[in-house]
Amino acid sequence: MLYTINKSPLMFGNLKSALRIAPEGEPVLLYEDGVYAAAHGAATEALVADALAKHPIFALKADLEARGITRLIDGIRVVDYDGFVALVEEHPVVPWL
Amino acid sequence: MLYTINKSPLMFGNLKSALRIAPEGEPVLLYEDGVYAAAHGAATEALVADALAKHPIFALKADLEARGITRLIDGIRVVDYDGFVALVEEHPVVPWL
Amino acid sequence: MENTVAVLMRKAPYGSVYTAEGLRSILGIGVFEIDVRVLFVDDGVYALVKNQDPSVLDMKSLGDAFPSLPEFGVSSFTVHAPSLAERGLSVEDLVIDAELVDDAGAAALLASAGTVLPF
Amino acid sequence: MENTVAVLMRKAPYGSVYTAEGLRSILGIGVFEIDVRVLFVDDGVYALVKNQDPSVLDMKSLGDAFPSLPEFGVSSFTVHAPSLAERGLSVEDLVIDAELVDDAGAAALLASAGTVLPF
Amino acid sequence: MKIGVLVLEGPYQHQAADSAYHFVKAALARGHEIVGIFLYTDGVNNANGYIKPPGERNIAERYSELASQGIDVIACTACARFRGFRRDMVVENVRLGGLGALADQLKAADRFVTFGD
Amino acid sequence: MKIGVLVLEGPYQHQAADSAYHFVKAALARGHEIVGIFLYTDGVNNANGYIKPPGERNIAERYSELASQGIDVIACTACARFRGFRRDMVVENVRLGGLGALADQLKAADRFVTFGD
Repeated sequence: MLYTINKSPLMFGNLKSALRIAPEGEPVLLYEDGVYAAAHGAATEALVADALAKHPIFALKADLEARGITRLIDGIRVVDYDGFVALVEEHPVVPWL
Repeated sequence: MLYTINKSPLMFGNLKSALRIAPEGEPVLLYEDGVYAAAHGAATEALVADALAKHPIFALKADLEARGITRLIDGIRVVDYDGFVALVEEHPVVPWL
Repeated sequence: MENTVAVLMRKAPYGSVYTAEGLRSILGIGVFEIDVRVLFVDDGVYALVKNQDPSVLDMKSLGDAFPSLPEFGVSSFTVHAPSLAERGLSVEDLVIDAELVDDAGAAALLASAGTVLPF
Repeated sequence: MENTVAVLMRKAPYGSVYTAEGLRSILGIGVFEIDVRVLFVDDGVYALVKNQDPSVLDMKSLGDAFPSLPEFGVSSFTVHAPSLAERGLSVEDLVIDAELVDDAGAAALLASAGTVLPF
Repeated sequence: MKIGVLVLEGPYQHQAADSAYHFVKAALARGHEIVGIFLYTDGVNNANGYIKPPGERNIAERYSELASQGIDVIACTACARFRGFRRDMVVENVRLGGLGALADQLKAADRFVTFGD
Repeated sequence: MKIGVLVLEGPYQHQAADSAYHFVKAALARGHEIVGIFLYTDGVNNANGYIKPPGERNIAERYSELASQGIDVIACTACARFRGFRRDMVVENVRLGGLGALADQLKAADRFVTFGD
């Protein structure tokens, strides 16, 4: 299953909650305000770095660019909308709204 | 200033963020989903108990009743809408949406 | 397609419409030959708390509605136990008999349904 | 009445309309003899980050708009320093020169304005 | 006291419009003057006269009722355009207005309260 | 693949309607079939044909454009009634429908994606 997160990790518990439930190996997609979790240097970086040891984590390019997020945590994979669709082809979606 | 909180404390950082900034002695009003912070036994009880040492904390009766919250943390003061207005008479409002 | 849908309830009732619409969608799609399994996680467990009374807000009690769902063919209710515990709640506080699951159990339910409708 | 209003920006841009409407309200009320002071707290500081480019989403850059506000008579920009630090950001990352405040400074700004408009 | 109220969310999706209504009723009962209710962003949709909720509270009627008591209830013109909310849809007693009206309410109010998400 | 899409938020207030639109465009470009777009709760407002955003993207036109390409775009009838969204306001090519239509889309889809808040 592809767990999708669209909320900022510093003000919302969505990312933490999804990571608790998503089994090891399942991919996570950050989009909309969720892409702030991909930013290097934020207080949630350790949470995301730990998660990267267990999950492939993707961040949506359009949302990163919109928000001026240029320095990403190592290991985050950037995908465009075409890549978002490719992930959906491979996995049913669990929107963690 | 009356700091008003309308978000559940377990999934949103609003309460924690407001408590960081609200100076000692300033009142806090929990309403809408914010009233879950007044519930006894939740994981955020310690945060609220600490805050009660510094702030008068009020919870809106209509919202408590709607949600079936019957056991409150000691020290929480229940107000109805009339009491909400009375608080606004005494303090300008900082809505921490 | 197996026509199984997991309705994932993660939000608190009354503050927003999602719990009410999740409930309405459970009824609405359940009558159309879809096997609906309802999973309560995070603030979603608050939907099941006893003694909800939003009459003073001129709203209808959502807690009253869940026990009647089996009459409409929906009887799979699962609660994420850690979410319940974090809120100081136990199964005795809930309006229905729900199955408790841990993190892995919640994930397994979502995966077995294949289609997830989040509210 | 002193006609001073603190616009409190606490939400991230683009995911929702609040930052954009906060900005529009700053301009909209600022021209009507209101002394507008803008305070950025929590995810609100993201509104000021450099290099925002939402053109691929067919939206306008909010970051580009803030530096032009002084032309419209609004020049009081204050950033809650702990919010900035938690996001790994410093004043060099921002599109405007903002005054930094701590928790007490943020509270004092809100109290001195007396009227708070939250976005 | 003179109290101004801002509503940032639309009907039924969030509790904001309900909370603002109950707050205003209580404020009136305590003898306060409501200098205005400004419906902003999705809040404009609370003034949609075509709202017909089967068996539930009618939020547009409630704002119309407040306006009929002399409260200036104003829905943001620009927000309305973004949301397809036309002048002919506005519920009785409510009017459209710009941010100048919000500025006037802010200046007139001793207290200003915002309801949103 | 057959993909179904659900939208839970209205235009401009949240990014959901934009994200869903860009996702659907990308899915079509990859050769997928969109079995339907269901506009639910505030999502119905994305199909309001009176939306006239000065100088900005027109979200209703975008959904109308997707519908004109043969995608079944359906706005929830009951939600529309709660929001004052009348049949005569529905943008071209979009229609109102009940939860049975959502059930059909859920059954027809190999993948189902929800965009909301």
